[in-house]
Amino acid sequence: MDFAFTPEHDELRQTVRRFLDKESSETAVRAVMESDRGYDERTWTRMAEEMALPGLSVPEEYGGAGLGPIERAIVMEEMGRVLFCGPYLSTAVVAADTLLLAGDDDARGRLLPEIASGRALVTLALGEEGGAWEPADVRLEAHRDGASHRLEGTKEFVVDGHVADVLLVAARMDAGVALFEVDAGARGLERTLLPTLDLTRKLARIRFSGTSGRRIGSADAAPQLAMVLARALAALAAEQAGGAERCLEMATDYARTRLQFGRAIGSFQAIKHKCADMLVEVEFARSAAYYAAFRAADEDAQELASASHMAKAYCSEAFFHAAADNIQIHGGMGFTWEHPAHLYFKRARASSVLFGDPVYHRERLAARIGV
Amino acid sequence: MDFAFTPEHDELRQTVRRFLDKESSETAVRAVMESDRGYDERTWTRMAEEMALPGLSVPEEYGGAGLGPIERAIVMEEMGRVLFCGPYLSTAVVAADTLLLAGDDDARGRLLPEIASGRALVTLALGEEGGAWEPADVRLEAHRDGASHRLEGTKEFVVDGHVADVLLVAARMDAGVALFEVDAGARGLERTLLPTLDLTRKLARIRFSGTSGRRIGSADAAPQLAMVLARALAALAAEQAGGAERCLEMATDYARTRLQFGRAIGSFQAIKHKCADMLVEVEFARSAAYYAAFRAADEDAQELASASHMAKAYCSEAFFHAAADNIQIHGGMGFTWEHPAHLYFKRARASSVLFGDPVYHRERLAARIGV
Amino acid sequence: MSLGEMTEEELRSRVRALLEEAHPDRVDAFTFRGKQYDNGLAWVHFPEGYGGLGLNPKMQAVVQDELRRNAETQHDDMMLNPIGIGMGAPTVLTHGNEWMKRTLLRRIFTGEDIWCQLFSEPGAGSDVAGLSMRGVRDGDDWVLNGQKVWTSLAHVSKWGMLLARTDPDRPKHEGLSYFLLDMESPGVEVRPLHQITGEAEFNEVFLNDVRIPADRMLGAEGDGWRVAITTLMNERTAIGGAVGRRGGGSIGILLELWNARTPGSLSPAAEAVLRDRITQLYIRSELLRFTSQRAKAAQKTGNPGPEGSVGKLALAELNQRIWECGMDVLGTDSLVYEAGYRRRRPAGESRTGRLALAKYQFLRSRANSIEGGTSEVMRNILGERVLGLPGEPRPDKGVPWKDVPRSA
Amino acid sequence: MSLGEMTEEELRSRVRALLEEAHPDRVDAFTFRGKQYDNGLAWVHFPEGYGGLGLNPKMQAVVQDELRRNAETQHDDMMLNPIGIGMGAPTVLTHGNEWMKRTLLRRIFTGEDIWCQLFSEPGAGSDVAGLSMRGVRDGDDWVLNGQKVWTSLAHVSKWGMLLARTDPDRPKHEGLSYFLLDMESPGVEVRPLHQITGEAEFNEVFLNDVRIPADRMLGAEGDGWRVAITTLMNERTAIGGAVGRRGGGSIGILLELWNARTPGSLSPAAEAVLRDRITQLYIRSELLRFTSQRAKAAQKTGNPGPEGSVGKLALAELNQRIWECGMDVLGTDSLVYEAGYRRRRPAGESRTGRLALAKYQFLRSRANSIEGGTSEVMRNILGERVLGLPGEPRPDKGVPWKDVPRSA
Repeated sequence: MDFAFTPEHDELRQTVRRFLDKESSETAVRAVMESDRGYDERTWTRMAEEMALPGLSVPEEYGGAGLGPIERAIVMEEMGRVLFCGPYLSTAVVAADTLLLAGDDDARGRLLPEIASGRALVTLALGEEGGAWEPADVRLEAHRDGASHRLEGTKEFVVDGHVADVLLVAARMDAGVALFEVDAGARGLERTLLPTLDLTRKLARIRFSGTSGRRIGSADAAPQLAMVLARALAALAAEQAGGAERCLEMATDYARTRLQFGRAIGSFQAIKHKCADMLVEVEFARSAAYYAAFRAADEDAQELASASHMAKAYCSEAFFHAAADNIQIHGGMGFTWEHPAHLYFKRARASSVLFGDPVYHRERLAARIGV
Repeated sequence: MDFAFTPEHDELRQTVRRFLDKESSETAVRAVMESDRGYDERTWTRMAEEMALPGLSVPEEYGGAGLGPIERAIVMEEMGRVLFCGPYLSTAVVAADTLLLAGDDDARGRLLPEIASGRALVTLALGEEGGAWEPADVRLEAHRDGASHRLEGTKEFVVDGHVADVLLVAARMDAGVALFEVDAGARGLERTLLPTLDLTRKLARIRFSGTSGRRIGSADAAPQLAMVLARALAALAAEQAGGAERCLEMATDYARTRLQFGRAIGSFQAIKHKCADMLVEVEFARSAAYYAAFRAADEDAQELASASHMAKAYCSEAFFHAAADNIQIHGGMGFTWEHPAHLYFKRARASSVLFGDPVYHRERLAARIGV
Repeated sequence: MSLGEMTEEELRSRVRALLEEAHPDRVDAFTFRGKQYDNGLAWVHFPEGYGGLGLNPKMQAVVQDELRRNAETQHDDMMLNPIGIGMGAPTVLTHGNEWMKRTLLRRIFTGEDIWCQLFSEPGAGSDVAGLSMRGVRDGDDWVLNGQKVWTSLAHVSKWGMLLARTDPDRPKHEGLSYFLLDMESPGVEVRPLHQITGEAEFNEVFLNDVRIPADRMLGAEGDGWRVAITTLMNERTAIGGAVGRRGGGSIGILLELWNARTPGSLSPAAEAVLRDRITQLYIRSELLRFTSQRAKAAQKTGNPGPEGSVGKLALAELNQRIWECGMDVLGTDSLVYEAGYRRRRPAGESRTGRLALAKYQFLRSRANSIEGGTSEVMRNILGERVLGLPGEPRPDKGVPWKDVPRSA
Repeated sequence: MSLGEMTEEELRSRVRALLEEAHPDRVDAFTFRGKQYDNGLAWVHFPEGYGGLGLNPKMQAVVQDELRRNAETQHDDMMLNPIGIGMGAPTVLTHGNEWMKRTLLRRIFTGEDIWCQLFSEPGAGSDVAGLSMRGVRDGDDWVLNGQKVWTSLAHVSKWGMLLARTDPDRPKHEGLSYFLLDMESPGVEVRPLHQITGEAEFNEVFLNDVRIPADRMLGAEGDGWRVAITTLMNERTAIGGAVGRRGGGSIGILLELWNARTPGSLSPAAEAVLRDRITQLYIRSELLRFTSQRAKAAQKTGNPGPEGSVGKLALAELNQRIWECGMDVLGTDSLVYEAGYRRRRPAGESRTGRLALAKYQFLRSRANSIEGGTSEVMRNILGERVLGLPGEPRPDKGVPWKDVPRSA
């Protein structure tokens, strides 16, 4: 039944939370976000070996845990709470789904085990300049060249694109948009780490100049990509919900303990009611993210599409409001570099744009529900 | 200089306020709003004889006071404060301006003195079904018939149309949109008082079936009508600002005196801050209305057009918010028929739609400022 | 065997026995519900002799199911006496004396006596416990004076659950007593209270030297607040609780209005702006549904979280936005109020048809953020009870009620 | 003749005399401003000998005008010592002793000594008067310990206007004293305070057994709050006060961003939605301008109303909305922060060019609703001082400061 989390789910949540408390403290996040790699390799390895998280939704036959979108939403929500810096979204969510759905047994067999074991980082290179996220918007071109293909063009805002070992590239061919596997070491590949607003998630620009790529899956991967994107939105929305929850916690903890005029500031309605309004949005955000996760779980493509637009549109705004209000409630302190509030604020802003902003997703949803 | 009100302006405001306190008490408003006429003839006569308000902006040569848009904004603001029920907007503002701008000396000479003296009610019949307010949208047709013309069609939402002695009708002719003077007694004229959401301003549907009308002014009155409309918006915005001010006063007076939990409810930040936010919007609304009035005064057509879109768009929302918050702050009491709060709420809602709603005016403004 | 162990099958046969005795398809509701009560099938969790069989409350579903299986007609309209059945009966059972239980419970269930609740006063809105109605002991009676307000059904009620101040020298919660008021007593005057729509859903009730026999008090003298809590706990506030169907309720009507709009009445730009607003409202409506579903799911698994508490606040806000948007969709048509403002008891025509309903609800929904706890009070509750933020300084705390400043 | 009656012409000739003595086009700012001060042309409303001539403040405009007429170069950059000139000088003049007036005023005006203000503390934000920095008398000195925060220019300042608690046993406003702190004193440590942009506009200032000679106190012991008021009254809060030009400031940049957007990057519907939002922001920006104009006009006619008080609150809110909208207009480009987050003193490049400025301001504007009075405090002020609503219960009222609960 919808929203019915099992004891196993709660157990998973607790385990992940304990792991992240240890491995992704504020100090750890700050250290990693200042680095160019943008993640801690030892942590990633431990995450694979001790927690089997990179392969959480990889089928057991490929060395994964074979769990589904609901478990993944729980993990993303927990990662969002602590602004975990790592290739989870790019590799364990988007790339894993792309390989699972692309329908290419060979690629699956080679890459999924690498992902599950934490040995390889894989990312999907989809977005391009102007930043539309739909297969239809892909302009980068692929030309057949004997057995392989040559790619020509530039991808933008590729999550973890600067450190990925393998790139899954959406490229235009006469037949439509197809997927290509490109080795990070390939010739004619230029990767630039972008100076991001949100230091906790790294993005890269990748230029392809006659770079050779191996096609995976069918000549027209548009439907698969649409599904990959919908599931990515559901996961990202869960991460946003987690971030929003944490902002509310920080704000209320501070409001309980910070005294001015001889009273806890949380006893002033200006603060108390701001927190109450945050609570409503946080609970709605969780409902949105969970609903999308459950729809992804029962593979109801139509309903998942609507649910993921809904979740990304709402969770983006809820997280941003929570992050902004958290700064406000902390006053001057919340505005300093030393305080983590600004990290959530920047993550909220950036994640609201990644894979399409709220207006974009509401427009898509409106079309689906016939408004 | 902009926003510099003279002692004469303040004097006018005080005189009008005293008159309305006497003539337009809540009791008077309730009595009149329940009547079909929708205004008190004795009050209207006194308003003409003692205050010369109907002719406020009618030139002295036609028996008016010869004052301008600034004085008129002051009067409208005061009327808005008390929800004055009377044909001021229809007759003294819109109809008077139409006659002044139509450039028809004969019509001016016959009708303006009647308006100034309070003997005649005149209204502009412009809007039609679907409710667009631009001359371009006029569909009602006029056909030449010897010396006069015959009108065919229906006008909607005609302010005070059920009691007006003379109707100024915008009708389509090959040359464009022209204005026609139609006597209330004319044959083929059917007037229906509409059951309005806002009981304090009466609207009528008027059906013209081969009704004879006398053309006034040029064959294409579109530019004049646009100017009439802009000046009407400025006046209406002032009325809305007045209404918003009054709602803020009612709310703060109540918040000062109403005690719960042993405290004045206005000492709770939930209420106090709501009032503070209302104050900001009320002051902005006044700025918007005054600016439009000053632009109307120096007959800067281009700037007036922008200013009037701005004023109508903003004052509509400010008044609605103030009226809604006033109900909320009054709690259950503010929701009763006995309490005047709902009268302001309904006036706010209705006036926000009359002559175009905020989205409509923002769209027009955007086009003018090149956004 | 003791009834506590009555099996479902035994209960079903008992229901069929009742149907032998009186069948809904053949007897009127009053007669049938009387028999249903006498057979302990009114509230199976109530004790024997009081309309119940001392069973687990869940078993009531079995009764309703068996009745549905064996009869066309269902005499189960809770609305025939909502306050009596929803709040009166449990309160009487918990705090009432023998006479009340014997006499009143049956008449509540049959609908012979309609009940109303007399707590709120003009001077005591959010601060109900600050109420002023005085009750003074005089021999075997209490003499009551004062005014109540927002009383649904007062004009048709036989009994009123009334809270009055019997000791002004104690702090506000401690000086209250709880009475059963015979609404036909001399000195009781009920006046309709008209609201923004012109209709009178509620009443004002004036008490002028009304005498109530001392044995009509529920709970002990000064113990009224505790009794009132029982009543309020049983307030069947569907608000925010019910899980509607997709696109149902207010948002459903809004979408209908939107799809029925006159083509060309809006510019493409204006359409885009309104469409984005409507989509936001659709999303919130869905999320409110999902959030109540989560609350229900969490109750089942036995660890309910905050998701249950946000409904009332969110619904009030959402409903108002939806109907404001509906009026914007109607455009100039919203200038007209076809139903008119007639001062009377609620009548259907102001709510028949999509258009009339939208306009009526636009007005009516202003009360959503006031009735059953203002949104300001709801935010306090969320902030304090759910988020654990400290309360405000309370000047009235522990102070004798008579010394606490209050509105005239 | 007494200077009070000096005519405009006499003043102008005095300025020309100064120009004979030292001409801006030929001497540096320091030298020129020294002469300007010595000739009583620094602040003409100050007394003779203190940089003024005891004239009406309005006459200062005459001086500036005459200087502009007769010199290319203008050595009138108030920003070379904003706090010293804006707040320090008037405070010293009103409350300072003879030594301070003789020695410090001239050095303030010439910019030889930069000044800063040391009021706010980590534990005393909105509640400044609740500050904790202790000042204990020891012989001819006061010994100070504690921390200040949000101190602009502390790292380059010679003098700090410092508020400290000299009597914890009195209620909070009554136990404060006001000191002039030599920032070079032993025990003063200034640390940059980095903010959301990575830059450090402000400082933290730590005092560790810092000794201040007793004659560096302004006003009497325990009279510090009254002196602080003088300082704060002179705070040149341009916030919400200045009347910009149409389409200037933040909204101007937003419109530039909008008109520079990549065609086709937005769907027509998304464009319509954003356009409506931008138009709303444009309207608010204009109305904020008009409202300040009204305030100025009302001051002239001598009956200022509420229009003057709403600016700060409205501007903070508006500015944040504008830059949020700017980021939405930038779309995916807003994912990139070209300037990078370098921890250092404010540097230009994060604000050069429309794009960089927009992203910088998006972050920086979060402080608008906090600095110089949080929006919550501003709403209290509007509600209480302008609308006359009653204040909150104040648990700290009249209580000895040491007994008032406060954050660690």
